[in-house]
Amino acid sequence: ADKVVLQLKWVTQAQFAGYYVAKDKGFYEEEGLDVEIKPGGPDIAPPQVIAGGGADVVVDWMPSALATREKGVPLVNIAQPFKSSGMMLTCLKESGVATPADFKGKTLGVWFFGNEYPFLSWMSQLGLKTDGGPDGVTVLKQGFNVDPLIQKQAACISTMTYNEYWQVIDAGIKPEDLVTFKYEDQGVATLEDGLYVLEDKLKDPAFKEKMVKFVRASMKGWKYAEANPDEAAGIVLENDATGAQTEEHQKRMMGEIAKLTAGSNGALDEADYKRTVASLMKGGSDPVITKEPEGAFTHEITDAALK
Amino acid sequence: MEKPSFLRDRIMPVGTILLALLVIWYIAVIFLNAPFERDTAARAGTPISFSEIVPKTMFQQRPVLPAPHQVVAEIWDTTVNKPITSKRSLVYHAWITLSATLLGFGIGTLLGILLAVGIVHNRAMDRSLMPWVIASQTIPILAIAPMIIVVLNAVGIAGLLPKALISTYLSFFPIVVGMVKGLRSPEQIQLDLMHTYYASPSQTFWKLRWPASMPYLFTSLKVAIAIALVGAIVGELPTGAVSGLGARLLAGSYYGQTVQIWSALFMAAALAATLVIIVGFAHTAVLRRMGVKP
Amino acid sequence: MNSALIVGAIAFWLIAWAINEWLVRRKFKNRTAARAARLAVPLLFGITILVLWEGLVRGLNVPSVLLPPPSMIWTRLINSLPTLWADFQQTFLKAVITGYALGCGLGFLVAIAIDRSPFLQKGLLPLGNFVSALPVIGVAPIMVMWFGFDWQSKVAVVVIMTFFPMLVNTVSGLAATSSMERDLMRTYAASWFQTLLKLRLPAAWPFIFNALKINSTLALIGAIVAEFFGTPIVGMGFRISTEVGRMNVDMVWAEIAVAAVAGSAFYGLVALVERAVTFWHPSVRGGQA
Amino acid sequence: MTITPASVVSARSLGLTFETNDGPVNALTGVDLDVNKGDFVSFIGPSGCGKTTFLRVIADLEKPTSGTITVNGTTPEDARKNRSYGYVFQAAALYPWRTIEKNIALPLEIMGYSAADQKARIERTLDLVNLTGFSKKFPWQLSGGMQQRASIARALAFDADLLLMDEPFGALDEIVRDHLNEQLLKLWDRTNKTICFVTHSIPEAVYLSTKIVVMSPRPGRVTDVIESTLPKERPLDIRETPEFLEIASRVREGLRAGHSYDE
Amino acid sequence: MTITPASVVSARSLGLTFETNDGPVNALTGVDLDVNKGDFVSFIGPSGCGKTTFLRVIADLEKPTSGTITVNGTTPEDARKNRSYGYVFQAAALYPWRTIEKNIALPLEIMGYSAADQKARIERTLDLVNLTGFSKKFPWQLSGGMQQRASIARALAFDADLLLMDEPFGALDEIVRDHLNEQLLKLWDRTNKTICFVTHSIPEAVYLSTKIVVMSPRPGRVTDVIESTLPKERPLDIRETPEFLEIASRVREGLRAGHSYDE
Ligand SMILES: Nc1ncnc2c1ncn2[C@@H]1O[C@H](COP(=O)(O)OP(=O)(O)OP(=O)(O)O)[C@@H](O)[C@H]1O
Ligand SMILES: Nc1ncnc2c1ncn2[C@@H]1O[C@H](COP(=O)(O)OP(=O)(O)OP(=O)(O)O)[C@@H](O)[C@H]1O
Ligand SMILES: [Mg+2]
Ligand SMILES: [Mg+2]
Repeated sequence: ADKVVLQLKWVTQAQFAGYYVAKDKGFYEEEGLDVEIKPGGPDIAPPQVIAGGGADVVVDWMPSALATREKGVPLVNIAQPFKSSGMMLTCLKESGVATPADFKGKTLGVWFFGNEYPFLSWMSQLGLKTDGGPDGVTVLKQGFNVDPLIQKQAACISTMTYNEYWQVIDAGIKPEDLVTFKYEDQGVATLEDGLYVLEDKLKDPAFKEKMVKFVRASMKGWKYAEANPDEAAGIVLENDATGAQTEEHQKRMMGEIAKLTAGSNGALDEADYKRTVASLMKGGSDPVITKEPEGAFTHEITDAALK
Repeated sequence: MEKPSFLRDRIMPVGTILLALLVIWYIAVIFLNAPFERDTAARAGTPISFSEIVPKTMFQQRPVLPAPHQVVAEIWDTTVNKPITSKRSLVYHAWITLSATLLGFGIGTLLGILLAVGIVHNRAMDRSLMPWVIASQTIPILAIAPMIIVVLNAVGIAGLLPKALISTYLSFFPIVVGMVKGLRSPEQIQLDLMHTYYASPSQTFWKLRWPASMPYLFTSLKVAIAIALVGAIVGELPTGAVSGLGARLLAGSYYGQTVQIWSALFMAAALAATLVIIVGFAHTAVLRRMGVKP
Repeated sequence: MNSALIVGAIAFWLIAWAINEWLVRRKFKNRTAARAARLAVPLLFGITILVLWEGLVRGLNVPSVLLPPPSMIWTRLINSLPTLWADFQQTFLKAVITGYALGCGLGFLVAIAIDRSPFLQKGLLPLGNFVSALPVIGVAPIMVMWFGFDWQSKVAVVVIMTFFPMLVNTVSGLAATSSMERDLMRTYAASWFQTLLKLRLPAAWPFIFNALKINSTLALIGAIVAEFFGTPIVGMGFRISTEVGRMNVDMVWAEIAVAAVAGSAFYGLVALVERAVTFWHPSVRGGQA
Repeated sequence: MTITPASVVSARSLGLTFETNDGPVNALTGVDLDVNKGDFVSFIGPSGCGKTTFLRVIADLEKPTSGTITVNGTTPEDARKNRSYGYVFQAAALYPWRTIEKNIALPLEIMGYSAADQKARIERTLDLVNLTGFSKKFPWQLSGGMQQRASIARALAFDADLLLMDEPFGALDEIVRDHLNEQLLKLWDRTNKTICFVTHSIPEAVYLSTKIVVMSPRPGRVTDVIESTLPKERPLDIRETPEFLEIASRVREGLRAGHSYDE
Repeated sequence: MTITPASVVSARSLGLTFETNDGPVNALTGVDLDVNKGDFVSFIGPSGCGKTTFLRVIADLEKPTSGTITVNGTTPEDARKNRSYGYVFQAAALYPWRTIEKNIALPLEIMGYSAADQKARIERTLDLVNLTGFSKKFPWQLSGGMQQRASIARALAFDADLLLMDEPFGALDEIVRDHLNEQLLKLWDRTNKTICFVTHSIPEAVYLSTKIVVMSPRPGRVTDVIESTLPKERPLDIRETPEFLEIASRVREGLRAGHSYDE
């Protein structure tokens, strides 16, 4: 079988259910592929891994992938299983935030490590500085959890619809005590979880062939996961080596994830791409990318895979 | 002279201190966890009295500080109640971390001693290497660990070794510092004696410098093994954090499971204490063999 | 691949090594010449590493998101001085220095307390071992929870990291006196405190300085790693973890360079004080090898 | 077994056995001895016979395993805590991180002498042992004999009524030794100290002492106690008088008798 | 200034100055001396006059700052590398982590003697210094004199043609000392070794030596070299002969002349 190494963006969880399902259900095997799934973590940058030859294909967010491309590692999007963004800002009502206009002077928790771009471009749209001055907002680098909100160290924190939001709820805060702003609704959403490979490798027909099979099987996995969320959550749980995930949480996450992947057959929607690029190029004082990227995506793979 | 008694000399003091710590801990639990209960009550609009808060602080789902009995229950549950091969067993994760720790510590000790020997015996190394060994330690390992792992992966090394190397990176330094001092600690007259015999550097090393450095070596080993454990845990982050105590800590922190964090922390601390105590026993045994006046 | 660059770098390395060997073997009549040679040796060694690095990275076409060449790092460093300075202030001046002082101080005081009371020695020392390896990853989030996300929580992490080396070394050092030296104090019926001050502390200095040296670099590592877990958006650790994600690896290395220089200077300072305080110790007095 | 009030050291069937890795070593057995106030007692005996051990028992640095001993009428421990003696060790035991003057200042600092007093005492005792000019040197910069003299100076710097001296003049040449012998006698005469003095030199023992204790080894015990009949005033040339020579030969006899060489 | 082939140590206007924190110390100045093969040379002089320093220069433990010195016709360094001497330090310098027999075995191990040979030599030298039975003890379990004897045994255990002994018998009582003096003379006679011997005892120096070097301090220099007229065969009672006493008084004169006490 052909060996394919996939580097995930984060730890094993339902966010990546499609790949685990494809592997577990033998979809990859059917295509003659032997896929190794490497979980990510807070200190793993998928672009670095792929540049160093540690993976054939990676899951990454588009802002980070485009930034990497500009830095000389030519990543190419070959498929986009996630149609919409799950990122949002969740605020405590009691902190006095009701609309984006109330952000001024507040402390906001943000994920960095390449995930801050959508936030920064939103803030620059709002005309808010992020340097902690009185006219702007104070930004705090959020850890991997929702403590800053619960400890009231921040008025709002970044959450994903499928994960952190529910942790806030689990911590005993009622949905009606919260105000949420989805990036999707604010028009600053960027594309999340896409599949990326190195451009020069795509010149190799054998590799291309391999990717076609891979994408086809993965999408099959995704669609299966959407249809059978509970089973998919169970498969993810099986593959979690930390033994720290709970069934309840993964099932719920799978349900939310299914909403995000629902609109996609795997092919990248060029409108979404354009919107992402536009919001990244605005990026305020420190734009993520300085010039329109070229060749940052290809439909060749999905076209072949979805035939 | 009274005969030493195990109960009086060991259990009693440790027990007393432990008890004191427990009391402090419980008090801290009440005060750190109370604000959350108050907030919940305030949001619900029901006033709550202090005496109602206290029992609640003991059993929170996501306490700021879990109560000791919660941690004990969790540890008990994840060690005794789970088969040790299970991914949910803390023993399984502890073993993963321990194996990386021991490998890293072993390599680190060897490397540290070799470097110290080089530095003590070769002036060029002393002058040129030491500043860079120091500089190497100021490089935050987490920053370059991913690169190391990626590079190692590219040449086909994966699994235990990359983690062990990170723990090596942290643990060799205390050994170098301690051993450079220890190997230089023989008195002038002891060195002169070797000089009169025209002893070769290796003879001087084995018969004088090495035995003279023992107190320094063992002190360094204690520090190094503790740091090696920290290194192994830290090293689990960039290696994918799939298993091991570090992965448990991270997952616990990621999902806000304070009780799980604390039980992993306790496991790590207990592991470290055990390792340090073992090194301590080795130290005493070696000293006794070296005829040190009791 | 550019083999000329690689060969050139390796040749440079070999030549520099030879010069170094020659320099340390030479005896200088002139004092300033001798001092210059002392300085030249590590400097040359460092330059060699940099040249080798530059040559290999460029020669082997290593992507700059993996390892940028030193020249690129230097340019970045020069262009980002204000950011670097702000980060340095936050991490080094606030977190590291405070945490180092508190951690070393605490380790020292506990060691003294343990020494003073046999009860504590039996009760506290085994528990002290427990603190020895509280991993940053586990502790940092808890400290952020307790002390807030600003530098105070980093101080707490640094305290925890530096405490144990100091404790162990001080305890060992206090035991490092010879029986005759202790007997002398007994004949004076010196109090515990007097014996500590006049005999056991001086004899312990070499050990204590070992801990101070180890901690000088450990504190920096601790503070930087702690900043991976929730910080305000300034600080060396914050910058490193963020810029890695942004693939600005040159900035990461610029930050690392600052850390290395600051850490080495810190270490050097401790080593200098050590030479002054333990001038009598054979390791400082220096015997022939 | 009444202890006269003037008895400074009084040992009754004192024994001390060291436990070592290869069996017990009998360092002292059945030692009975009284040292009275103002006595100058020399201990002489072959190497390893327990002289140092006995001094260490008096100084409460070693606990006897049998018998009793009182110092100044109390236990050795209380005597030590009263700072009633000064001890010169067989090896110099100077602290390497202190200069010579600081080493001499050590007991003075501990016993709380004023700075001015310290200075005066350091100067006086340095002069006594002829080390003026070396006050700022570190121990490793001195010759063996100079280190020994520094350690004598350290014990003389403060006012202890009882001096325990373990071969203080062993590493000194005849002339310095004579000089220091004289000085010590003068000091003893002037201050009425009690002195316990270990030496290997028979003439030195006879010249200095009011009482000479001859010991013999394995197990260490007292074989002879010789009361000196020499006058208190002792010029150096007393060493040529027949009386002196007679005592010396008696000591030599005792020493030879207890000795293990059979030649 | 031709060096006769039999010259073992030959110093010409040798000088050594130590640099210390408070100024230079002149340990040796203008020392001219020849020691011939088979000589037994004693060095005597007040404490701090540079005896140890001179021995250390011969042993290549200290580099002279002026003048020249040859040992066995070569530089001290080459002589050391040929393992041509054994050195007994003023302090015992035993390694605390080795038992007595292991301490004596140290040079034998380094010089590669066979295990059986080591054992035989350890036994023989332990017997020579009367320490049989203490072979398994650690240094701190021995008395001062025993430690010194162990260090003598260590230097005698291997066959060096030149023995450098720095006050080897300082901490020993008269009788052991007499015994060891005799043994040393026998050894010297039998093996035709050359011996440089530092002592503070005038009788010892006269009894043992073929040549007595009297030194004086500040700066350390040789003030007198006395060739002994005593026969090679020396029973202990030779010390009562007028010839012996005459030499002894000449040494005492020389010593007193160079001394700094003006009494
Ligand atoms: N700490 C110890 N442990 C075991 N044995 C010891 C110890 N100290 C002394 N001894 C033994 O006790 C005996 C007496 O020793 P001590 O030091 O009193 O002799 P000494 O009379 O002072 O001899 P010297 O004149 O050589 O100094 C010796 O046989 C020695 O080996
Ligand atoms: N390492 C050193 N640094 C500085 N000065 C030193 C050093 N070693 C010796 N001296 C000085 O050199 C002089 C001669 O010392 P040396 O040890 O040779 O004397 P010595 O004749 O052996 O005396 P003693 O009989 O007391 O042993 C002394 O004044 C001493 O202070
Ligand atoms: Mg003794
Ligand atoms: Mg000397």
